[in-house]
Amino acid sequence: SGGKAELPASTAKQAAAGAKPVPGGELTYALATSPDTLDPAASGFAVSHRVFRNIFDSLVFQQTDGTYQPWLATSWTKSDDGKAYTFKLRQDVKFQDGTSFNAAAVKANFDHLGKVSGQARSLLGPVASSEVVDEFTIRVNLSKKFEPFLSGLSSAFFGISSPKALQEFGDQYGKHPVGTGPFKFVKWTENSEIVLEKSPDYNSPPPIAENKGASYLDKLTFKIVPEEATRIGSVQSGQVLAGETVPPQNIASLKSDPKFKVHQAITNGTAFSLYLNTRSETWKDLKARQAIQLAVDPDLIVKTLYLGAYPRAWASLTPGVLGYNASLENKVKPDVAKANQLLDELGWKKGADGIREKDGKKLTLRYLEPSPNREKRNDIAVIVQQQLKELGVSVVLNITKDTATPLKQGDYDLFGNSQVKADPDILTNLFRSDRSYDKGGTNWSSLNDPQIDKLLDEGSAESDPQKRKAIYEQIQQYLHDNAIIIPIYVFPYTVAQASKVEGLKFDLLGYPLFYDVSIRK
Amino acid sequence: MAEPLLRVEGMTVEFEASGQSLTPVTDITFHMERGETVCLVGESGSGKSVTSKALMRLTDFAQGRIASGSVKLDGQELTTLPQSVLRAIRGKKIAMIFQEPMAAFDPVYTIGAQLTETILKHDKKTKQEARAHAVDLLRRVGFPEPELRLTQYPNELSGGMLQRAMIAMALACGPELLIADEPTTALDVTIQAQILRLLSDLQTEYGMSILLITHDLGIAAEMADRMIVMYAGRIVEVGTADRLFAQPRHPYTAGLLRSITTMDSDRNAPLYTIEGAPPSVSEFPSGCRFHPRCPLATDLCRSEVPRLSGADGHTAACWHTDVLLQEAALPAVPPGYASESPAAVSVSEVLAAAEHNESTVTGSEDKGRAEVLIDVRGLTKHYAVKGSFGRTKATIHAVDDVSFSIREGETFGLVGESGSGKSTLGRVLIQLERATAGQVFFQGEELTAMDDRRHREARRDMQMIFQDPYGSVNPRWTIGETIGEPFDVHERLSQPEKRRRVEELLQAVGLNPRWYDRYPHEFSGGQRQRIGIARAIALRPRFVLADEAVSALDVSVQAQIVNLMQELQQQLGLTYVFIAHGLNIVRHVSSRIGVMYLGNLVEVAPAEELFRHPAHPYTAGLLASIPVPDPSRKREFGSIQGEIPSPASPPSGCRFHTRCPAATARCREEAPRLTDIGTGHSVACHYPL
Amino acid sequence: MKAVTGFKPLWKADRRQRVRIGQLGAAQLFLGAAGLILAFIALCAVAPQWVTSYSPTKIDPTSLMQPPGRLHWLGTDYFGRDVYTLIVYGARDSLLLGLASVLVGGVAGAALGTLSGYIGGWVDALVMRFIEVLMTIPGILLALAIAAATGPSLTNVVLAIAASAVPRYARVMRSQILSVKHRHFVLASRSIGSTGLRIFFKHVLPNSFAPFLVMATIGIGTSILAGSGLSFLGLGVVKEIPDWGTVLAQGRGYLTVAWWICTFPGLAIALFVLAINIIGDYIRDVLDPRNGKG
Amino acid sequence: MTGTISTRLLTSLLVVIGSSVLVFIIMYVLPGDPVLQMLDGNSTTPEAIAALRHELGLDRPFYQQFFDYFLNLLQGDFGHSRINKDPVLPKILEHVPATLTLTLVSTFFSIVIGIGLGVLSAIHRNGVIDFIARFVGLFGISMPSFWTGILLLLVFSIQLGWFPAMGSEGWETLVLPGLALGLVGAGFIVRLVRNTMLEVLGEPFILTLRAKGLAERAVMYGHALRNSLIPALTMVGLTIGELLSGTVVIETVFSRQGIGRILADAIMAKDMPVVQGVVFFSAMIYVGVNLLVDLSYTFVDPRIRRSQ
Ligand SMILES: Nc1ncnc2c1ncn2[C@@H]1O[C@H](COP(=O)(O)OP(=O)(O)OP(=O)(O)O)[C@@H](O)[C@H]1O
Ligand SMILES: Nc1ncnc2c1ncn2[C@@H]1O[C@H](COP(=O)(O)OP(=O)(O)OP(=O)(O)O)[C@@H](O)[C@H]1O
Ligand SMILES: [Mg+2]
Ligand SMILES: [Mg+2]
Repeated sequence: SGGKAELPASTAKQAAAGAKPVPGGELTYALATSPDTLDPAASGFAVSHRVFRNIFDSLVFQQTDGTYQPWLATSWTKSDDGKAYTFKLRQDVKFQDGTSFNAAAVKANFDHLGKVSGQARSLLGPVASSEVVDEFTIRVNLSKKFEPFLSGLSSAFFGISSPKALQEFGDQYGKHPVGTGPFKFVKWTENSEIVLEKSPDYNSPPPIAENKGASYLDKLTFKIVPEEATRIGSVQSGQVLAGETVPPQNIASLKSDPKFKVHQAITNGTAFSLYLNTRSETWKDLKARQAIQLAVDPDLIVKTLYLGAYPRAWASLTPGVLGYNASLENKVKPDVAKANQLLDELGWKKGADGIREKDGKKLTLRYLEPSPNREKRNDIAVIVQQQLKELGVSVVLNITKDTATPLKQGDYDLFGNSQVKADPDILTNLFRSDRSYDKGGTNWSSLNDPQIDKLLDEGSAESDPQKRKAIYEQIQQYLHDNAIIIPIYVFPYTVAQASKVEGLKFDLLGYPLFYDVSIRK
Repeated sequence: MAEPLLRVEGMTVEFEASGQSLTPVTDITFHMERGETVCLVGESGSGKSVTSKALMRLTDFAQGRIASGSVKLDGQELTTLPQSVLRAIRGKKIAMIFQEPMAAFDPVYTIGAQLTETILKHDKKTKQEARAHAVDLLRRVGFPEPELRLTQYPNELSGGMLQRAMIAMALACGPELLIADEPTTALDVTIQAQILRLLSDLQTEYGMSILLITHDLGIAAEMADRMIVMYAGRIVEVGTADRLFAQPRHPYTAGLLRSITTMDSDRNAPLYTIEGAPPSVSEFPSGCRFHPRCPLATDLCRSEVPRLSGADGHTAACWHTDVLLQEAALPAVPPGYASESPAAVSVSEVLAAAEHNESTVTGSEDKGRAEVLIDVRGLTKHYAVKGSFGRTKATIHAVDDVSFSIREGETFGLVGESGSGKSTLGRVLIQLERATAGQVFFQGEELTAMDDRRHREARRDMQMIFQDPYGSVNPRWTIGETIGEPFDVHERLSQPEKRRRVEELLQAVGLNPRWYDRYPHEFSGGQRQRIGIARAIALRPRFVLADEAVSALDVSVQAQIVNLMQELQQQLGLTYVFIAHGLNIVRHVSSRIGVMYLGNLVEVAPAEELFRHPAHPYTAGLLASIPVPDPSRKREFGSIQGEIPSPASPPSGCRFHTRCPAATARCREEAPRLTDIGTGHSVACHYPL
Repeated sequence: MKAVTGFKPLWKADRRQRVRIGQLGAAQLFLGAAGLILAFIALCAVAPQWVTSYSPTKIDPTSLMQPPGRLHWLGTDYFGRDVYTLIVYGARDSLLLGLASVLVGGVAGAALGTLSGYIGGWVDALVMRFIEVLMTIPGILLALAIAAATGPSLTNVVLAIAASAVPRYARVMRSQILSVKHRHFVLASRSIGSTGLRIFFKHVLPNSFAPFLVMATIGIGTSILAGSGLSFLGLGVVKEIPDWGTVLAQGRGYLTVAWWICTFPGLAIALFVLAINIIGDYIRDVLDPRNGKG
Repeated sequence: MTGTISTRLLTSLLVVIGSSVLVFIIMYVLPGDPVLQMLDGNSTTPEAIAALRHELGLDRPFYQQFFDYFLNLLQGDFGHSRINKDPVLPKILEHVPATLTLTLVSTFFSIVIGIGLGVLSAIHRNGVIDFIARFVGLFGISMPSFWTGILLLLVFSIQLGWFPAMGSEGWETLVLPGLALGLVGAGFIVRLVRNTMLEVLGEPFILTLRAKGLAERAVMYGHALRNSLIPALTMVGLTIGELLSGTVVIETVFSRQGIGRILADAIMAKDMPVVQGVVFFSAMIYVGVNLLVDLSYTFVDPRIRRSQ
């Protein structure tokens, strides 16, 4: 609790605030899971993104306020029909393998998109083609208007890869990534670590960075430490300098320890919500869903499981995303009496065992949840099970590794999920009628409402931010009114670090930025 | 008088086991002079081994202790020495040889390692010197290639070889006292003779004292200067061998001596037996511990412990020595003894009661007719020793082309060294195994041609008594179930009916019918063997194979069982094949005897004839190896040299030629056939004696 | 009564006497303690509400992760549930998991081993190869395969654990059968004309059971643990009332802040295994008439 | 002897093939769509899904997939991971050493601890030491390896800082996971060694050794122990098979590389070629180790050596 005797706390603070960052040193950073591939276009995992951002730069940068700034592209224009974007590119940038960055390189990246199946393809939406206008100008043609395009471009999932490396490594590029970023890839020991080192000639920092040249860190090592106790313990014992996803129960003690600092960066996208399957025989009934909505108490969940460390969610989108419907806040209060009444109205009568029945059928809710217990989501299931039991609903937990099968077959009534994305268009994939799981989508609720489909299409095409906002607010209102989803919590990406690590920042999506990081000696 | 080498005074040994204490050995007093051979004899469980181990304080390792008394070696008191000092004495001053040479060596070290280990422990020698010494020792005990043997593991040597190695190890540091605890019981008579001779040769050479523990009075007679007889943990008699054999002063010794079957005992009279069984450690009788079995017992015997007394170094612990010395002989059948077993009810009575459901009983009067019951023709049994992929690596010629016949009501004895094929012949005979070639006819019916089902039927008439009384009964079954099993298999009897029959059988073999529900572990060896016999006769078979049925039993118990078998034979008209390596007992029970050697039947003759006029050199050698329990007839052990060759590659020609003193070139080439030399005597030898 | 040549194996000697004497030595004390533990666990499994007054499912945000104390003897967990109560209510599934998987795996394994050992020849070769193949298949794969066949449930976990234990039981049984089938009393039974089946059921089988029993008693413990291993990997079953192994797996993240959550269930398993082992040894002794009477 | 080895090799081969076939069938029968799982809501088109399915050859009938796989295997081609296109063989080869060393180290710990405690327990039969040794052994069996693992980690790595908490490079990283895993096996070995030791101590030859005047130490360690090793060795051979896939838990706790984790991940992702490859390898190792164990008998026990 007290500061070290030989180094008064004030001096330390001074050094932290005032002095220039000291270059050199290695940052070891414990990740909870392993990236699947280091080919940005081929991945969809947040954890991969955390690594990509260091190797790759993007064409544009999205600020935390949602606006865009130049990065590898110095400027851009949008055609009047909104279907073509032309980018002017920086002319002094080189890939880590020495290849020059230019329009051809960017085109190669667009072409690469078609060969792999990662999140980038959906982020960039209806990209039809790209053409090299001149050496440092590229035009991208969309098949229809797609407002989230720039947001997609800013994502590290579309970090720009070296065309030479793409060509050279083909299938195996994911193991040999080369970008223009501040760190270059050294090695990846599967299930163990990914080592990056400083790219000495780096000259294309993102606009928000304080640093302008090569990174302060000589080396950046991501350790893959899936076990919570090990990860947090390693931070505490100094075996790594920082570690991600600190479990709520450990936050308090780390926060109170001056040797450590804890960051909590809200990840934007959709809040973790329970999606009720509207195609389910029992729950297609609005009243039935509303009963659930009234019986589940997210406050209790957040308080119990996350010890208040995770904010409670109210709407589908997280507060940081354009179109977040703040008016939904505090709209629902748990009301078991009303919930009971709704079910009574539907003819579900409590049986001897306290479970409701109708026509000899028990009122059950099949709760599908992937295992393992990430962010304690399996525990949420247990709490929901208890809460609904009071309502006379028997919750059958299906907590399994293989969610794909029940999802594909529609064998579930409720499925929990959250997604990370900077643009509200994320809702398209979640609620558009053609985005069912077996077709590659994530319409967990099996929502099939032409009105929603139309709104989603409008939303993605609308270029006026105010109008867009209104559209998405409307959609969220709909989701609430129709009890399609029950938002539970907003995930704060939590990082514990040794106090001597300085300059760790987070972007709009809650992804860490290591470029400005330095280690105090 | 100089202090003797060893003086044991009032030694009592106690064992501690979970709070309970047992005293298997009480108040032992004796001494040993230098260069003297003393034999310690007594029935199994009488405390011989415990005594010998206590002398070296080895009992300490078995939670035992010398509770009182003193043991002085060369004047040094051993009972109070700490283990560390004792270790210097063990192996150095006192050495020990154990009963089972196979089990007495650590199987994972070479003979050489175990020998040198001892030498290095006690003598200041380098490894090389120790090795040289080891080689020398092995040569002394008669190893032909000592260097080679040093590198071999115990499992690679035969029992006889191992016992020699064991002796070499005991001699390694020139002990003053050698304790040999039943050094030859696990060995063949021929090897036994070799080892005993070796021991007495070495004794003369080294001038050490030997404490020889044995239950074979024959061996004692041949080896001992003095003898100590133990019964139930006490010494009952001590004396020089001559005097003890000539005039036993304790009824137990007298009984033991009488129950021995010798070459000249009367075959027609039943064997003398000491009735009853030795008591168990936890329930030793009061007073003279022998009193429950003693024909001379009086109230005094029951209450007071007799002390050793007598003159001229011949002492006995008996209140009635004088009575014993006066009477010419002990009463033939001792009066009822205080054991749980019923007074021997006559077998005939019991069986007569069960007669009603059996129609044909061949009484003893039929004996003369002597019809052939079993006819064996060219019987052969080979075992293939399988290698990988089912390839045959070697063929063991366990039984080779054996022909003979067994007559109804007779007892056919089978003798021969270990591995000669006796058991195999027996098993094939009753079709527990299929013959490789040859035929067996039972009452004219060819057994070898029957199918399994018919075989099982035929089993009714052919039964077997097993050697091992412990292993041959299911430990989880009550004896009633065990004996009644044949009824379950062949006759669907009701439960009470079965019980009645089993109880009759129990009675017939001299067991208490009330013991029906007891488990085998509650019985002594002799009693268990009775269980085995009861099971064998349950279905009234015509033929019983007794494979070493009495070998595992004590002499006195052996006699009881043999008598029982003979009585049963007379009552039921049984035909026996009696396999044993105790030649005397075979002679006593058999009408005819076959001698086997390496799978061949080398001689068949009526029992008396065979013993009086052995025609095969092997038979003669065997007979010469038998120790005679008569110290006045001490002889050189003129036995067969060497060991039985491997049955996987039997010698050419006459298989015995490798060990035969009279072998010629012809013997090496031409296998002799079994030919009749008159009076029912046939022999397979080119030059019969 | 029994003649002894040389020293008889000592532990046998003292065990026999131990049972015979029946006095209150350390062994009896352990046996008594083991019996009490098992009885208590059995009570928990049958009537948990008699042993605790708390609810095993009530979520109470006001008493999260409280250390052991007067109100909560073994503390509370991250749902605010009483850990002691969790253990009490978890006993049923833990027992089920342990006993059922041993039963299923044991019966299957024993059957295979018996078949293999008694029949011998190519049947033996075939069965043993199959057993070896089974041993090379990772437990998780079996678990998944079985779970996939019928959906995740306790039954599946039981089946999965049972399946991976089959080889062990089979091997133990086989070697025992092999050694018993050549014993003389078997030969004796054959010599009186018993059929193979009779010999097998009356003689060979009853005499081959002891090592299997020992194996099974250990197996109960390992089965419960295997369940917790599966939970660790996320292949377990999430239930309203978790079994001990699951509590252990799920509570491990709290070791630094609330050690009691997963330490006490662990102790419960350890005690249970210990008790089962002691009782198992005792049963083996009792089943053997050589020790039971006299 | 050579005959026996060749038989063993042949049967071992059969076992490996058998396990491959069985795994193939299991993986095929397992429900779940590897393609959907791979894409997992990455909003691709139905056409892309079909294309991927075709690319992976999943649209072909079972027998064709089966024969293709084994024909390729015959040519030494283990195929590519469905998830990240990694060639399977190098991937496995990369991870095998870590698992193998862990397995060996934990086996070493099992043996050292198990035999040590077992011997102590036998020597001090029914004494306090015996009781403690047996309890420790049983405790090893009754606590899951992740629990012991985390505990060791908290104490020796985080509190005391003696050993690293994670990684798979250097011997230091082997100590804690090896210990955590080894304790489980040790529990079994304690029990086994104690029993056999007592049995051996009852053998007549022990008496011979004492009668020769050998020191107790020599009797216990030089003779009794060596005679008790065979059952322990057999046990070790058998548990190694379980260890190979059982390492996944400990590998996860200590963030080690290893085929345990590869396998677990691959199974969850229905990455058939990887699962096949790993099982093939662990089957080989299992079979190989047991062959070694059998051979090592002959070093420990000459009765077996010469009788073959
Ligand atoms: N370690 C021991 N603990 C308890 N009792 C023992 C022990 N060793 C021997 N005994 C008992 O002491 C008695 C005498 O045994 P001992 O071995 O001396 O008999 P023996 O005369 O050598 O018999 P045998 O001829 O069968 O060798 C036996 O009843 C035996 O059960
Ligand atoms: N089942 C078998 N397989 C292989 N060899 C066997 C088998 N049974 C017996 N033999 C061998 O056959 C030979 C004869 O054995 P058998 O048991 O018949 O001899 P024996 O005369 O009864 O000896 P002992 O006096 O030791 O009982 C021996 O060399 C033995 O090793
Ligand atoms: Mg003895
Ligand atoms: Mg025999």
